[in-house]
Amino acid sequence: MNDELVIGGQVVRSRLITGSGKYQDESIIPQVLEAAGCDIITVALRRMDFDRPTENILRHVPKNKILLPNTSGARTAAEAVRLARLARATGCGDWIKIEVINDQKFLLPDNYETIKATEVLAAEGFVVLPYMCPDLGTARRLVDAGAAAIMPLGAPIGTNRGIRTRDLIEILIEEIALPIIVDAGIGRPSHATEAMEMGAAAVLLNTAIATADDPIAMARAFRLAVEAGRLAYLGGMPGASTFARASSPLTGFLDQTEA
Amino acid sequence: MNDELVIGGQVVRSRLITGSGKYQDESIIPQVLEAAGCDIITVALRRMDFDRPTENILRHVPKNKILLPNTSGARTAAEAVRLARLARATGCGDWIKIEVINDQKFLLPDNYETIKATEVLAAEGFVVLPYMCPDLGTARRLVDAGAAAIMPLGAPIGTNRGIRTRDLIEILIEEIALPIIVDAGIGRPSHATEAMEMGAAAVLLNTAIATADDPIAMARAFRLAVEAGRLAYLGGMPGASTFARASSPLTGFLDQTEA
Amino acid sequence: MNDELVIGGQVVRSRLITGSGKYQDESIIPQVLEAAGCDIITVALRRMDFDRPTENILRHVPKNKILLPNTSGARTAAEAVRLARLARATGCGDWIKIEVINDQKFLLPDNYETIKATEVLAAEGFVVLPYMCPDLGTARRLVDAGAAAIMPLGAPIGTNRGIRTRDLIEILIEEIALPIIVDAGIGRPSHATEAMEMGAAAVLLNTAIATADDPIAMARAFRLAVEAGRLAYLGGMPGASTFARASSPLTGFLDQTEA
Amino acid sequence: MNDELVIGGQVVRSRLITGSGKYQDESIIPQVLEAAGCDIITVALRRMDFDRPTENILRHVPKNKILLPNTSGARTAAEAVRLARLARATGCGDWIKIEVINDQKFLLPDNYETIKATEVLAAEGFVVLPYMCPDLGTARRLVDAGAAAIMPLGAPIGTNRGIRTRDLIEILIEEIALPIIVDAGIGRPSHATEAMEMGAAAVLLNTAIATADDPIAMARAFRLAVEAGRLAYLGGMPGASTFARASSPLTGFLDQTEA
Amino acid sequence: MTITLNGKSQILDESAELLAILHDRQVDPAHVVVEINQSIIPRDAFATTLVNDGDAIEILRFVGGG
Amino acid sequence: MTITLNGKSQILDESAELLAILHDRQVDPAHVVVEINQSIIPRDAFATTLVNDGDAIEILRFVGGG
Amino acid sequence: MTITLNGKSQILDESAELLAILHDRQVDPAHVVVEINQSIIPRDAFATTLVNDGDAIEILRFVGGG
Amino acid sequence: MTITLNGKSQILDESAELLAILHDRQVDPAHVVVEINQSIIPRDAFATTLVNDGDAIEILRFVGGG
Repeated sequence: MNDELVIGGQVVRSRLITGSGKYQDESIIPQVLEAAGCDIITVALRRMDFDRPTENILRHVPKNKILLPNTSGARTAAEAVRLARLARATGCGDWIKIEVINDQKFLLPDNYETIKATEVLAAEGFVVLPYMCPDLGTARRLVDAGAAAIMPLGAPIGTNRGIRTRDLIEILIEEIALPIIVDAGIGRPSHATEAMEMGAAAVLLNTAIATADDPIAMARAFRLAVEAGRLAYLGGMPGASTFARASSPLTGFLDQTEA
Repeated sequence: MNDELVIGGQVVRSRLITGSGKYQDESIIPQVLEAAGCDIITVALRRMDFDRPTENILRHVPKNKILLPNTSGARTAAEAVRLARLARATGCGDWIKIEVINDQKFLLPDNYETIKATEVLAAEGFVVLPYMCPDLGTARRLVDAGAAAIMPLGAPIGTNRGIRTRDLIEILIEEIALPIIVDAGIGRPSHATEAMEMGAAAVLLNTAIATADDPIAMARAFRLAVEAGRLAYLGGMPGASTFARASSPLTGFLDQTEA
Repeated sequence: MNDELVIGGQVVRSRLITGSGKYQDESIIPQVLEAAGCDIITVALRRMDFDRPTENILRHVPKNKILLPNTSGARTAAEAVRLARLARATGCGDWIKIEVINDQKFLLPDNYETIKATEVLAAEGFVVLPYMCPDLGTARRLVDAGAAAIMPLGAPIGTNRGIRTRDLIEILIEEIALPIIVDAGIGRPSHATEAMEMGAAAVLLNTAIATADDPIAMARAFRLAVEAGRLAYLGGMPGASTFARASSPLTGFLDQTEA
Repeated sequence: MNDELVIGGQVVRSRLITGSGKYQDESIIPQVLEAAGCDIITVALRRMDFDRPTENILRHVPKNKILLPNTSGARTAAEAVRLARLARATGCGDWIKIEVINDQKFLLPDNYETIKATEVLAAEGFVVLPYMCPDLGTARRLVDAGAAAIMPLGAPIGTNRGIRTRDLIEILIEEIALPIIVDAGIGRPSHATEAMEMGAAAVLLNTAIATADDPIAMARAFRLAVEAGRLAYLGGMPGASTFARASSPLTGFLDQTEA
Repeated sequence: MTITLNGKSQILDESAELLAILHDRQVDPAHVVVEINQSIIPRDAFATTLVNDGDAIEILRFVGGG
Repeated sequence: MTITLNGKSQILDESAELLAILHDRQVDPAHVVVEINQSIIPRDAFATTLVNDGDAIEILRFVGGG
Repeated sequence: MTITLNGKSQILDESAELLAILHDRQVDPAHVVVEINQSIIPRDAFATTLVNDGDAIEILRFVGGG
Repeated sequence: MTITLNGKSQILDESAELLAILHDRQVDPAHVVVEINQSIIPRDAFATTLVNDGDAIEILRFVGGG
């Protein structure tokens, strides 16, 4: 089976994208990435802390991974664009996750500023993956703006609540030709499996792995979960019914009288 | 990690148990079992069909598997006991799945007859796995009756509806010392992952694999899903919250004025 | 519309049954019952507290209500029978709610002892309403034992979790000819409406009203909710669909060119 | 209790808003409105059908109702504005439900065009109630644009699927100072009760009543359901728990030995 | 002369008042709202508004809607 | 003599009628139901039932319950 | 003589060994389990078990099941 | 002279090359990206870029993020 995911012209083998935030001990990240089997990892851009000048997250990221910097901290399209350009100036590639957030309680993305930033950055050649609140009209505008994939939230960042916006994401999967990547809210492997069964192209998560008791085991769990859901999506799951249908034959019983 | 499942004194490596019913083409069963990685497979006992005397499901079952005959067709404890004894007389082992059903629309198990059959068969040395409607009082009596594991239904057989009895099964997992195996209702890998995340010892399913468009792929999907859920259960999943918690640092933003 | 509920040969107008436990101030019970509009109210039997010999819950219960004593405290059928007989000896009628509980964490009813107690008490002329863990086999035996209605739990007592056993209760409603009364778990009016929409004959609840900030308002809320759900059940609710269907006409738009 | 809903400076007594579409027999609308007890009713604007020049929906609408014309048929803000102005020119008031839809399969509103239309019409003195896909950023912009209330969808129009966007609507209720009216998707009274329990200011529905077997009974059911949910919201519902809490006293049992 | 009435081409013998057009079609003026060439015609101007060759007229009324 | 009343050991001077025991404790006989040695005593027998040494008496009444 | 085989009436010329009955029907004895008049016949007794007039025989084997 | 470095006011003795400022602070130039007065400085210009009085410098690097 040739089941390739292509984003921004690049073939991505793994449908699990992980974040690098919130680790108590960043030195386990290589093992986590290995267990997760992922090709893409997100990072954030922040001011150098001059008290710890040698700290460097990239030390923990194998060279062959695609780096997906986010624009966290941006409250407007302009700020996101500025952060994206800075991220690219590091020389680590031109992928960018747009994250424009005005709301500090739920950290919900601002779809309007996100569209504007996508437009500018796609025109500058970035591979743009916008994080968005699921909404068909926004998704269509992001397609027009040149996004490489659409990343609707399942639930607010870090809540682990699962795919609480399921109906809206299903509509995106049905109507939008770009890869739909469920980003945020996925707190358990079963949520990831569910997203993939729905036909999501990939899932992006951070908290559920980074804050698990055993992040390496959890990374492996999510890798298997994503693969399970993808296989099920491709393998043609049977539908659900109200009444029972026996698994064992309904004939040939003991003691029946036959003609 | 030493995460062994022991049933009836026997170590079982795989936490996925599959049925052998409903296959359009039984010759793929070896590949399905291989893809599912399972150690235990259920079969039913039926009258020989003299028009097809050479048909033999066991041809398709590798020798090293544990055969788990069910008592499907039984409507009373006495019939289940009779079927169990016949099953053992085949020389294929002494495991038995008790299935006593009086209801033809939902194929729900009769907990009372199930307890009685368990009592008799456990005393005769069978490894008894009773299929039951989730209920704490019944589960306690099955423990006393000598069951080797308890198999509550997630939803009626063949409905693929998922774990619709979740709260009741969670109580069994919390209160009963035997392995709890979710049997029936599991229609998608995400359901299996969910069952394992809840702390189920294993899942048993048939319809979801046998009637999939691609049963081999689906078998593999369920294997991964079960493993993912088990890893997550062991790996300490973080809880869910209402408000968002950022994945990227909340300090060090561009343009902030610092003291 | 002639929509009568008959239990034990008696016509009951209200489909909301309330408990009298857990009130901080029992003197508001008459107003609560008035607001709830209910005909049946449950009470428990306990030892007289000689330090407060004049306390008497019946003072707060209008004469025209049906008193439904429960057998709470019983751990066996024998204890439930004994309590039921004592309850009848008070001269307050022969209705009895069987409640046999062995489990102190989830307060789940013991279906087996419940059947036995029902058998004895129905034979003695009681109007028997058994509280049970939803299970078709148990319900059938309760019918045979002479129960006047079947009262499956939606969730454990006092949890306010809603109808977490929905699929099993729907089967009871479909298969059992007696009134099905959802008892326990109903924490919000929407849960009561849902139960009635499913076709439940009535709901029984205590905690959700008694521990509300404003029990009288909440009693009225549940009364309306139950009536709403019943009307909807009788009034033929349309089914759900995946795709949208316009509420406004799809013709006669401005600016369309017509032939 | 003084629990007033104020929209556009006008006090609205009923929190149930109904549509007038899809009735097989429009002559029952007065009885439906009476049973629903509603103050606001939606209508659409369409070309006169010269074959039936005397047909007139307003004949069926009592004079004291607030008419809420929608802009159905509009695919852009400009078209919605044009329809709104035409609606106002009828002399039936200046309330307008903005409905800008570009998607014919799910009939999802276009949030961007909706904001633009709201801006124009609010400036012209309309009482603007925009139908929208739930999204905090959009809701904030609608507030800024001068909306009188925000009307997020629970599910696509006419699907009766219930409040499938629950988490997003809860965020709107928490964060937005305007009345939040759940519009579309409400198919059963329990859905309406749930919306009101969440703290919605009102619900708007059409299909669930108009296509019921008995629209008048269903209208009454929804009226009660809405009132039940509102009372519960105000009356302080107790929270849910995992473990049981007895409703009957845990002391004073028969046969206990006391010191 | 030719007008477009609710999207349909119609031939009129001569210029007519809007009100007459409504009356000819049994339409109660109190129940409709009218646009000519995308301009709304106030109801009290129906009697004095002349419909001319080439005019696009939209005559709308409320119907059941959600 | 010693009786057990609602699970508590109690000493009485002499054999007493059940009704007297209730009255001593301010209990309204109309509100309770009584078991002696696991046999229910009908209310109209309260006045004539003698409580004897060693009797186990349960005096119960309804309370709020769910 | 008449026997009932898997619920169907069958006429046999004469008393026969169970094993012969299986062979006549191309049934591999290793794959089945047999009950005569509700008593299980051990596989190693197939050759020595005589089927008699009026016997009810059930010949069962495993099939796919869930 | 005074510059603003990552939002903090800093006093420098004299005009300095950006690279020197990084070195002074043990910062590996390969790991950071720098903006001066909101213009990005290419890494190969670090050595030749002079920081002047009043400049606002942002020195950023990747950190863990989601």
